[in-house]
Amino acid sequence: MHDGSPKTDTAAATGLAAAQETKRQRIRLLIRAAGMLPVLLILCGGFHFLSEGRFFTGQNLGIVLQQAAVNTVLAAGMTFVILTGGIDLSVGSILAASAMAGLTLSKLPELGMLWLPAALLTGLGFGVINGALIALLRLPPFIVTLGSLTAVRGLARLLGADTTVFNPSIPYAFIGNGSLTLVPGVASIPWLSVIALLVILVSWLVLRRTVLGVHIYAVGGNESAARLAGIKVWAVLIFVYGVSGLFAGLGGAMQAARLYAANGLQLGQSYELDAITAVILGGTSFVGGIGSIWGTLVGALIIAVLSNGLILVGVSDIWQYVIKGLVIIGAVALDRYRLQGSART
Amino acid sequence: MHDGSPKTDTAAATGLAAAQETKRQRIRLLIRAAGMLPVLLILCGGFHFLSEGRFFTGQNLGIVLQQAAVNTVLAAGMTFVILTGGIDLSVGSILAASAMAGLTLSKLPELGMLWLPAALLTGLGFGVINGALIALLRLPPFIVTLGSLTAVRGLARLLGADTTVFNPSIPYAFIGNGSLTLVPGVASIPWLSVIALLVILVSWLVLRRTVLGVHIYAVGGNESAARLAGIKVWAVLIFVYGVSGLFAGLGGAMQAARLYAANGLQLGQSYELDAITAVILGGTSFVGGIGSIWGTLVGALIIAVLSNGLILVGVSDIWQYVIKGLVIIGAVALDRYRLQGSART
Amino acid sequence: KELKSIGVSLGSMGNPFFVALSKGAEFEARKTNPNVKITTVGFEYDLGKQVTQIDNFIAAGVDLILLNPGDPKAIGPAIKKAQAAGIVVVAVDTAAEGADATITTNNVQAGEISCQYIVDKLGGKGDVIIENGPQVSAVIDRVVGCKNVLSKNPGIKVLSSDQDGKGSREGGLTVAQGYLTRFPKIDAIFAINDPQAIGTRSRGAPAKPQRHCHHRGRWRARHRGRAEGSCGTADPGVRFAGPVLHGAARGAGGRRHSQWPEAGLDRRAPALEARDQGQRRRVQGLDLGSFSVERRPPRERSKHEMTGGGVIHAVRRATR
Amino acid sequence: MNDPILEMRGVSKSFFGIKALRSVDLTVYAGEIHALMGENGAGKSTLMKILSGAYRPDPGGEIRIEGSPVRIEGPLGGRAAGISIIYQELSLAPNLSVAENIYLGRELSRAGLLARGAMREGVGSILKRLGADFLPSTLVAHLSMGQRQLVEIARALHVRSKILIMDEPTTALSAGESARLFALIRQLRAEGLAIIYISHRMDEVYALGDRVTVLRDGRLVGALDKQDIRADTIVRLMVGRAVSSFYKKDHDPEAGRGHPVLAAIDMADGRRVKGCSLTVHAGEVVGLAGLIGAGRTELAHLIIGAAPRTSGRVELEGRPVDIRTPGEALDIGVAYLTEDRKTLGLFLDMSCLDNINLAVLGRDARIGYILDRDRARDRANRAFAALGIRAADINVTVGALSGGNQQKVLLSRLLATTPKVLILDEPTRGVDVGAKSEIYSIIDNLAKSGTAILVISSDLPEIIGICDRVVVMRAGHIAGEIERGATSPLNQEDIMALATGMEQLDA
Ligand SMILES: Nc1ncnc2c1ncn2[C@@H]1O[C@H](COP(=O)(O)OP(=O)(O)OP(=O)(O)O)[C@@H](O)[C@H]1O
Ligand SMILES: Nc1ncnc2c1ncn2[C@@H]1O[C@H](COP(=O)(O)OP(=O)(O)OP(=O)(O)O)[C@@H](O)[C@H]1O
Ligand SMILES: [Mg+2]
Ligand SMILES: [Mg+2]
Repeated sequence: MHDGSPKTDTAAATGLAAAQETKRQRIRLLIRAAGMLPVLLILCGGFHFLSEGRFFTGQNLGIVLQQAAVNTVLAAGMTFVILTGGIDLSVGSILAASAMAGLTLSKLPELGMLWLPAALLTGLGFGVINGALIALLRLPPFIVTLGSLTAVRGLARLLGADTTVFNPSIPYAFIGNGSLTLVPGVASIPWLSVIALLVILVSWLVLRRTVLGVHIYAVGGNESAARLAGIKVWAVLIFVYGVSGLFAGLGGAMQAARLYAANGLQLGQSYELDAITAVILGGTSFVGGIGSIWGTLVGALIIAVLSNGLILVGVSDIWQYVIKGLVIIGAVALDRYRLQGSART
Repeated sequence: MHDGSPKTDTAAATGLAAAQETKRQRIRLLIRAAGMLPVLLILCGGFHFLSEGRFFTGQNLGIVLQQAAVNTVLAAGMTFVILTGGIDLSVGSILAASAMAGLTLSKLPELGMLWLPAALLTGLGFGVINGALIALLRLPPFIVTLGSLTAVRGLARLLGADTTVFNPSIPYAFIGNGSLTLVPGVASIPWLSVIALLVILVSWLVLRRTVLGVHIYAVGGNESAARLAGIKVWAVLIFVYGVSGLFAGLGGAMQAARLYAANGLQLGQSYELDAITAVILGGTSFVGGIGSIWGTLVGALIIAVLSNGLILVGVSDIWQYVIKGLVIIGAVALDRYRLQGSART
Repeated sequence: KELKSIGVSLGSMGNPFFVALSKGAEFEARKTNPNVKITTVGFEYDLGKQVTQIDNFIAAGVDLILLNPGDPKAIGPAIKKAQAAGIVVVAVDTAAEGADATITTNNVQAGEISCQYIVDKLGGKGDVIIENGPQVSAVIDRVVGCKNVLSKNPGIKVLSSDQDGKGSREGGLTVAQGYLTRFPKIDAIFAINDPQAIGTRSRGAPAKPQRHCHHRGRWRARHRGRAEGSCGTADPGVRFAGPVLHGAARGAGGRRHSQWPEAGLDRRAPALEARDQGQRRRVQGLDLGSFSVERRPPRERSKHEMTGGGVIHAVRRATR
Repeated sequence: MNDPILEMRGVSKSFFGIKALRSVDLTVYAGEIHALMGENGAGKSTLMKILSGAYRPDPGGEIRIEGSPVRIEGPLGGRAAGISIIYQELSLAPNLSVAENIYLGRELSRAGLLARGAMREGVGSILKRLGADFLPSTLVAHLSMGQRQLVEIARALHVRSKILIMDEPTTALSAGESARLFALIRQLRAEGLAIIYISHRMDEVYALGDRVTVLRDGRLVGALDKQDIRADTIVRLMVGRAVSSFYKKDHDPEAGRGHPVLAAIDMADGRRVKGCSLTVHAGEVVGLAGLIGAGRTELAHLIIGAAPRTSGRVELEGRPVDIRTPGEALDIGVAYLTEDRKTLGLFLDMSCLDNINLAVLGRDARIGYILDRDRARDRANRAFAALGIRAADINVTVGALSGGNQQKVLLSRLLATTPKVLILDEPTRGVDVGAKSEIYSIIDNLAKSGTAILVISSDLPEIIGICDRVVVMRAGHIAGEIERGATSPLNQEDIMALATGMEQLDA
């Protein structure tokens, strides 16, 4: 302050070092954001080669995108939850309950068109209940959502009295099986994938461009500090579980439109594992506070490509299990190796 | 400092306060250790009443104990893992693989007697692989064990070529269906339960009475502190996942002896959720470092009593889901309410 | 002996077949004793869980256990335990060693009928896929039956039989999408059960190459339940067959009723034809053990009266 | 002198390409207290962690103990070489008892079973020597920061070692505990131990240091013998310039005559705080002193609504206010700087930008939700300039900053809310001299602009240096208040007397 020069010198020196440091950090962040993309590309390339060129065809890519769609939507909701350091095991059950509610409503002549909002609201409702239990009663997320995994599954079964509800003329069926034509006759993209992409985009906006997004990262990064900094932690928690529920409801609607049918017991079984896997493959940390929604998208695509590719290549069901498991571990190991030296996950 | 006496006085006073505080802590700890016991008793009483006195019969208690046995063993292993802040999702698959390995061996005429150690070793082997991946490559436990959940399931199916292996004359079948007679004709206790109790006892000894136990708690409480204190964190991690695998192998042997059969695909599906639920119901913290094996026992009993009681009372399958889910949430909520004011989990 | 309470342990309540089966059982049992207590549980194909449920039924003191065995042989010891407690054990859909009665459809035959349908339709020549499912004995038998028939026809080539459609619509859809990409030419697909067949077939319409038709057109085509070549696109006229084992009740009782809401869609589907044929023949394939089933005119039968009902009825008569 | 017990020659360490240490030499003799000094981030802790085996040095350097070269492999290697260390970051397992923590990694066992009783007895004497007021069986989670620090010290002393490293051991200790610790350190020196002592407190270095080694930016910049130890020399070596007026107090000392801004009346939480009242006026800096565990932090938490109170009320500018959460406190202009910046203050994985703006994001946002990123960047850049935060830019994650700079980031978050009342809990804990004087001048400037400031501190010279008035707490009560008069400057003895309760005995 007083005697500037030597100070400024060292400051400049450290400034330079720091600038280099920042650059290095940026690169590291970029690598982290790219995350599993290399793994995804390797997988795609490998399958294309092994399946004798069947993978990279317009038709097959459409199928992969479509199959990835529901899991992407669930994983997007899960990303919100995991970013706060929580977990939501109930998404599969909520998906089933929402699909059942939607389909049941869709069969009523007058209210049929309302099935879509009904499914979404069902999901949102269960999500908010989860969130309220976690935020207000301070119960551990794992137990609360494990409980609702079971209880909501029961409710989903009740809704259809344990039957498969079927509606071949469900309104808005195009979202399940239609495609958005981009260039007529040449390129089109399934509506399911369009929805999934929109969900990712909206999630990105919320997480990165709104106050709430920063608060979500803050709660995940350091909950007690967030509380002291004046963030309404309970509101953030209710929000993220609500979003997860809402997206599970949307997933239910997508499945209902895709299958024209839903079964309370079978639909959505162990979807939560796929969604969590996508999120973690995408580089989001279980501890909370670190991660990005783009990583989640890549993670969901990896899972879809694996399922599709293994069938394309003709690997038998049993070996699919073995290979899938090993690829998941291998991918994270590769990631760890690649990021060696950078901050912990 | 200058004049000792008044200082010593205050020190003595605060010392007293601290002693009182510690006493209060002890009581709190006791309540915590008692944990879910009240919930368990309420459940038992309720079911006894609702089932018109069928619950507290020697026969039914034997059945409950027997049914709790396998989950207790898995949950004991899971307690080790969760105490270090990890998780093991692969126990169900490891159980299936061990049972398959054991049964396959038991059909060989000369080596039949070796099926039991074979099952245990299979479990231990998979557990150690999990542990090595987590401890040496520093991969996240959730992903590693999710990967082996899938991969080991595939291996279990391979072992039996996707069929049910059946051996009605399996050696040591008594551990599956026999009982240890305490008072001839009056009181006996199923061997399965005896094994489960032994597992709990051994676990308690290791966790509370050995150096290794302190190290496990230390790793869960503060991993870097443990590392700085010279604890071989990697060895502790390999140990706990090895134990979890070993106990899953034991669980597989118990199931095999009980059913005389095993199927690589069906056996042990989603057992990991039951085991984790038992551990968490038992008051062990997900963050690691806090919890006791007795709590786990109570948690496992609650789950078994719920399944048994709901059937005794004649609740339909659907409502069983709903009630189970709500009871799990309710139990933890009750616990939280009861412990209000004490340290957070 | 009065029938006071019944325990029912079935494969999965997610399968409409089992739901209807338990309803049928309840319906019949109420005729005997309106206050009968029936507890139905699904064991999700986990043998351990089923043995646990049987133990619980024993503790609950039921008079009769109706079960769809997880494994024909391996369930034997548990059945013996129940019988030792004085409980009558009846197995449905799959045989079980030592059961007091077994009512089962012939799954091998069902597979044979379905695949014979395929062979007939293809004129004994073509590329066929067997879309497998969860490896429970019923599924294994159906695939065995199918392979029996296909192997007798040298013109038929089985492209693949090792993918799991998980017995559900969704699984069927996913696997079929993979198959249709992987193999340029498929003439027929055999799916191990109805939900899977429906899922598989729905791949035939909507996700077809977008080149040739407008999605609305396809959508409507699907509505009409037309599975084959609905758009005249690159998709070959794949034929589908899935045996439906709504089994013994119909076997015991005659005409099939609309247990499935989606039957409306299926009526014109080839899968259903196979199913109807199979059913008619399966009547002779019934193995009712030492019991007889009282037949009544079809119009009296309720919607839910199925295998379960038949069995309870049989047991009621037998224990009288 | 005799031969050195420890010689480090040309020791370097880099973290992923960043040089934390560049060829540093250090010579320590048995029976001396060797002070190691330097700014935040100079590399002191890194050098010590290399000695203890927590870090592996870059190849090239050499470490000799008692003349023979050693390779220290892991924490066990450090212990085997006769080195014990008190880490700067507390490294205790909170879920274990005091005794278990002290014996961690060297547990006693009999016949393979843990000897808990023997371990409890084994730590009794050392705890007594440190004057600890807790039992060996107490869980560390139930101890306050200061008590945990004592456990950490006890652990290092419990191992009989030749070299004892203390990395800022007094940051969480109050004067009494510190004095007791110093006596112990001197005794250990007399017993022939070599002690390496790291601290940012000059008075401690004066009182204890036999020799001083100074680091700057990972380089050795000087080693001083006892007779050369002078504040200005050390500071010049550390900072590279002279720091003239350390404590800065230009604000109006008569501010206390103004209107009261914050009045807390009869605050109690039913546990630690038993009916405390205090007032802070606009433009006034009030110190809150007291022994460890006196309840100062708890009182602050009660005022800002971070803990539930059983009685008491708060008035802001004469009007009663009902503060139930820290958020409400911020909204009405009461900001609190936590004493535990790592666990309660900062978001270490987030950027400086986000950390600085966090509390005002809502106020700045467009249509209430959308981040105004330009304004946030502006604000962060201004804070960097105003507080002299040294980091490459505002996007660096806070976890990568040195302690002093982290503290300034946290402070700028609070200042962004333009508070009427600022409660600072240990504002200079673990902060180097340069940053300390900068923080003092920030406090002074805020007081000048009329902010009411309450400073909680265990550093008595600091309290005396910057406060107009001192409130002293003892065991949950306000023990008394000392006004700075024109003729009677504040002094340590008065404050200590109130804090320990000696004045009552005198009366
Ligand atoms: N584990 C680590 N990973 C990356 N960089 C590190 C690590 N530990 C220290 N550093 C860096 O090394 C440099 C020296 O840090 P060190 O902790 O030794 O400083 P210090 O002199 O102890 O500072 P303080 O007075 O704040 O304790 C800093 O720039 C710091 O950012
Ligand atoms: N999280 C906690 N759990 C249990 N007891 C606590 C906790 N925090 C503080 N205490 C207790 O409350 C007492 C008062 O602590 P507090 O931090 O308010 O005192 P302080 O005067 O600010 O002391 P310090 O100088 O350590 O900050 C401590 O003695 C400690 O035993
Ligand atoms: Mg340091
Ligand atoms: Mg304090």
